[in-house]
Amino acid sequence: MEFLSYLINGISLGSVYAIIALGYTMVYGIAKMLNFAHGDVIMVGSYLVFIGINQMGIPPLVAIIISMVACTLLGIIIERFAYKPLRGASSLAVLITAIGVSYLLQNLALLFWGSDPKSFTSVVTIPPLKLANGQLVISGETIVTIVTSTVIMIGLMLFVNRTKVGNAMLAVSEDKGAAQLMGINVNYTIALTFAIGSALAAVAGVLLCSAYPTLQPTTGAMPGIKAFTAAVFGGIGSIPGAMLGGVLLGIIEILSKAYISTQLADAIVFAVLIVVLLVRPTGLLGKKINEKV
Amino acid sequence: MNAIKNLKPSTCNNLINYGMVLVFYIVVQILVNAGVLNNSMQGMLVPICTYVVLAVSLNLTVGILGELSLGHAGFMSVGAFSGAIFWMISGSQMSPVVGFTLAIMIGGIFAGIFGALIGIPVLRLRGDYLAIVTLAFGEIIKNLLNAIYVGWDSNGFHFSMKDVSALGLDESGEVIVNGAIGITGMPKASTFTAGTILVIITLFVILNLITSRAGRAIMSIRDNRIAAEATGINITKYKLMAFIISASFAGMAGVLYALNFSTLAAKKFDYNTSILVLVFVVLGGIGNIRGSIIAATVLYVLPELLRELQDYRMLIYAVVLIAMMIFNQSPQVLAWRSNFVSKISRSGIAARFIKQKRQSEEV
Amino acid sequence: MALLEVMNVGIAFGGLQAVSQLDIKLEKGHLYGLIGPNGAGKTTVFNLLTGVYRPTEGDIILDEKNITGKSPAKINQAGIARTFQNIRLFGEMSVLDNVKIGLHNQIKYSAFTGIFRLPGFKEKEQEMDYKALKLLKIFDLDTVAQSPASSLPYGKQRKLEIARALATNPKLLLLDEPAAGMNPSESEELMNTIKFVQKEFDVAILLIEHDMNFVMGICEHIYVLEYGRIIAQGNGESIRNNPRVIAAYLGGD
Amino acid sequence: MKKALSMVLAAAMAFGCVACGSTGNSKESTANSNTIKIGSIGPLTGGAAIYGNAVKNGAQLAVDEINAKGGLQFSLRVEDDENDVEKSINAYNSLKDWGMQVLLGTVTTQPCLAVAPETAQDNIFLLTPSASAPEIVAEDNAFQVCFTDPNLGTAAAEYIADHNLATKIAIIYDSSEAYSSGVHDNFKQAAAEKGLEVLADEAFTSDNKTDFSVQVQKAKNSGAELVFLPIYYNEANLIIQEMNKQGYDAAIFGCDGLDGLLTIKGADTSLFEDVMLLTPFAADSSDELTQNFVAKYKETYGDTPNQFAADAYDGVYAIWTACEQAGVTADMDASDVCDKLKEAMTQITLNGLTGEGMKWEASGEVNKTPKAVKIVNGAYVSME
Repeated sequence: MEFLSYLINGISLGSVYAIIALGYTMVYGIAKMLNFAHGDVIMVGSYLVFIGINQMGIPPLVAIIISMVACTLLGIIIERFAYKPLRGASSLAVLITAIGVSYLLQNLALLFWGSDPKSFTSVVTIPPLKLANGQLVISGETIVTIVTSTVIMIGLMLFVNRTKVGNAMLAVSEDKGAAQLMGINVNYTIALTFAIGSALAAVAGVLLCSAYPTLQPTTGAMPGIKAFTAAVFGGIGSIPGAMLGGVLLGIIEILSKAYISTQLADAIVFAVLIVVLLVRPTGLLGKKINEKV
Repeated sequence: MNAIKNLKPSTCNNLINYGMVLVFYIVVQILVNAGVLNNSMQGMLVPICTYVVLAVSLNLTVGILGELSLGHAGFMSVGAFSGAIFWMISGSQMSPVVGFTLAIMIGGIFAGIFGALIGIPVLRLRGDYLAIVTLAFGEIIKNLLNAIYVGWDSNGFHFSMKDVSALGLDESGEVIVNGAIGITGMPKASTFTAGTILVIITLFVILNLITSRAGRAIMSIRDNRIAAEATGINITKYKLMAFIISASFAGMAGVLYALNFSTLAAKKFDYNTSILVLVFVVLGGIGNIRGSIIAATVLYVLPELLRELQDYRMLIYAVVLIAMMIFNQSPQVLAWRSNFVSKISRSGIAARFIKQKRQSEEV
Repeated sequence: MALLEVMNVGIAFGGLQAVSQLDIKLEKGHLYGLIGPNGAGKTTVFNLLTGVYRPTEGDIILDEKNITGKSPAKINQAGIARTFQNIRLFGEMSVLDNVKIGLHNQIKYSAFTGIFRLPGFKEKEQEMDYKALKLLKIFDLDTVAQSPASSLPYGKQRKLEIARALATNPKLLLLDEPAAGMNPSESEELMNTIKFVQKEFDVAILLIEHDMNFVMGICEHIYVLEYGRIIAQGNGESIRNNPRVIAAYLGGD
Repeated sequence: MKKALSMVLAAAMAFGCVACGSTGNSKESTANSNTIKIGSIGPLTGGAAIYGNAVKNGAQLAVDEINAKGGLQFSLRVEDDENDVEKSINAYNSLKDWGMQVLLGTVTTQPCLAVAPETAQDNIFLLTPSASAPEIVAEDNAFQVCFTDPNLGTAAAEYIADHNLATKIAIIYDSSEAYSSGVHDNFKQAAAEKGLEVLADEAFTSDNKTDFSVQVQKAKNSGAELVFLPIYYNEANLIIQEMNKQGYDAAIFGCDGLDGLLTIKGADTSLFEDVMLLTPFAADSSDELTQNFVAKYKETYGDTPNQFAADAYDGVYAIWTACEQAGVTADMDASDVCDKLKEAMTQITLNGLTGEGMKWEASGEVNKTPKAVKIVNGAYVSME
């Protein structure tokens, strides 16, 4: 019973990682860049919702939609001014710029919203699910996060594989030059990817802060790194991989906290990641890369 | 004969690197003696040396071997802690030069061993996957160091992962590493002179490596792994060699860093520090050793110079970082820059100037 | 005993049998051609011979040593060098250094000697420079020795690849479309160079080429590959008149 | 377009350069011969920014009040250290260049452990508002406004035992934070002596401080009646919410780090009912000094002050009182100021926000007793 309870906690944490990892993997899969600023877009999205609900008294759903729109715009602006000029430069240059953007967002948040932590009010109103005479509790946040991330995962897969725009994205991810020749507007497609990724970040932010109700300018940093790990774990670029990686990472983290050490949980999570990558060098669901000689 | 003449540019280049470091050292010494250099600058000298060594050694992995590492701070911390523990136990009782040198060597050796331990299994991964594994490794090291307790008494070393009381020290015992609080009350030993010597040793080893048989083999892996293999290069051996040398210099830099402060905590060695060093390498130019030296110095000093801006300091730093990346790396901006330069040189004054210069050279 | 004996070698990728029942026998110091329609598996044969792929069946014997399943580096050290269809140079390094990497296993000194410039370093480096420049001269590349390899025009890059391969002192040299992208006069010149190299270095050469004039012009013995199988072999004349070869190239059955 | 973009970037770079250039100028303009320069160092950016900014604001309020009185004038300069040892030393050196005569700091413990030996060497007076490790005041030039960790840990264990609050105890603490693990170690020791049973002792780290489900569940399963939280209020908020989620109804006892719970924006304060804490400062205390301070702080910064701000406020007043006592004037150099102040510090008595009649030992520790308070109806109520 205790184990089940830990497992539920693990899935709950994992589903939060999963929803962030989906955004990571989406941007990586198409634009082939590690967007280290993703965690910070999440933070901005959460602040917007917090301000909307707590300071302006907007209904939660409206606040979330506003935040999604704002994050989408933010994503497009970042892409336009920080990443687009570097298209064609080395991937490391883009990585460093993303880190610069991450610093920028954190410090802007610090200036605008101050350093004091805010307590985020959960937007979830679903009552917790009680099983086995109340010995197992699944919180409303967990249920909503799992459902949302599953819906987003399926939605993204359908979008990428079934729609024309989605196919264009796949084409761009395979070969930018060839995609251009086929009449695909590469710049538009990549901007759209960022727009979607950032809108997802807003949703992820709301769910992250509903599950763990604290909000600071640095709130996005560590979950960002963990979600990135999760995305690699599952095979970066793979949409179901991000979901699987996120959930597994959450479960491993909670179980190692519960049965090994709360202090060394992170070390264990990363050690498992290393072992997985040694056995499967491209993650759990990642495509095997065959170099043509 | 022709060949020897041809070799000269690289030797000449290396001499410029050493000269640059020496000139910097001498200028600083003159300024210090004249009492012109302020405390702030003086305090930054040893950290600058540390970051130069870190950047140059990371450039060996990133620029010369061509593999992205996000765990350089991990090797730095291994060196820092092993060197500092030695220093606490016995190094500080020896003569300063011997004790310090031994501490640096111990740090380098331990970091090198960790480089080998992590390198052997993971170097077969590539690209972003190797990057994430090195990041994971750095986080693991930090996490372990955060939870480790080390004591020393007449019976030797005591380790614990629990708390100080679990060390079971006798009366003569003292706690050396106290978990997350780390090492406190350490006698300081690092000086700018020691730092400069370490920088020069680093440059000597890495520049000579690059221009030798082994260095060429390492670079061939970067340029084309498959061709390197087909040309008979033992990929694993040379990848590992580059990785271990890079790690051990990071370790030495760690010791220099640790002994510059009276405390040492694992928290410092997180991925932010790894990324900071990576920023130096990328902005200085991947594979460009001199660029690493300059970028590490300038970018380390920059946030300190921005202190005047108070609340906007880190904001401006972030903007400058992004702007510098775009200015130095964007294909369009680079094209515009070369255009601009050629435009200037085509314009009258510049043309005349160049002509004059040419003439004077001919004379 | 032949220099290279390939016995019943095959490889399958998943369910796809890319090469099967490959039997090749190459003698020391001769020039061989490997031809076949696109997708016949010619480059796969090269990859099998050089250890890029591990054969799923059969044995490869080089100079009486079984090299089946060895790593590419080991196979190169055993005496097989190659060039690539899509040129693979060390682009950021100088032309001279490209060849010096070829000499890596010919002239050795330890990394330690290199770092601390111990005695022996200078002599060994000079010896390398001397040998490398000599090789470059053969291919008319000595004047561009210090330029980055990637800055060379296409034809010269192909030549540099051959020079680098030769520097490893091979017993057998595999050339993957050496004349691709060259005009007839360049092609002609390369033909002469290859003949010269074969004599000068006493090396066996197996080359893949689409240019039939080129192949017929220099190869003493030609293997024809179709769907991963050898369908014919012999001298130029016999291949030219072989009905199976003609059918394979014209696509008829 | 490309050109325009590049120009923007060039302008940004130029701005950066101008910013660098301005360093020298403003340094001279702040130099004023009849003010004493107080430097302070704390995290103004990064994860611990809340503490540094609170100190900055609290200290500035005190400095403004003192300057308004006429007489001895102070000028305050706070430098950012991002809670990092290396940056803290850099900040310290930068303050020395500014001409700092007294150091009010550093705010956080880890950097302070590195800066304190430097001040001892330079003979600069150090008064830290909030860095609590006992090693900080090892040298005679260093003093603390806050309690030391051993004091708090022991006091907490004694209070719990003496008032029979509970015998079965769970601890959740931050093992990567010097303050938290310091209090934790001493609490555990004192608890054993007092016959308290520690049934669960769970740590977390600064990298992993959002999910507390495991720690809370372990505490719950251990059957502890009281959870001791020697941590800061933000994590405490999360732990209390998690306890509520899991339906774990144990008493909660914390130290001064919990002060600030009630000020968290957006928090459901009903969950904090009956939380007990040992604190020297309570923002809704009824005495005039506190009320004045809180009102002014709110007016100036739009925030309710926490204990760090109060400590800093008291720190500035302690420096002021000691300066008056020793007759320190602005033209003395830092070393002379230090010699005078370290003598005067042990002689003064301060009625501050964080304690009535505070006195300092020669060892550098402050002599004040923590008050136990309980949150009742969203306000602190004194327990004894």
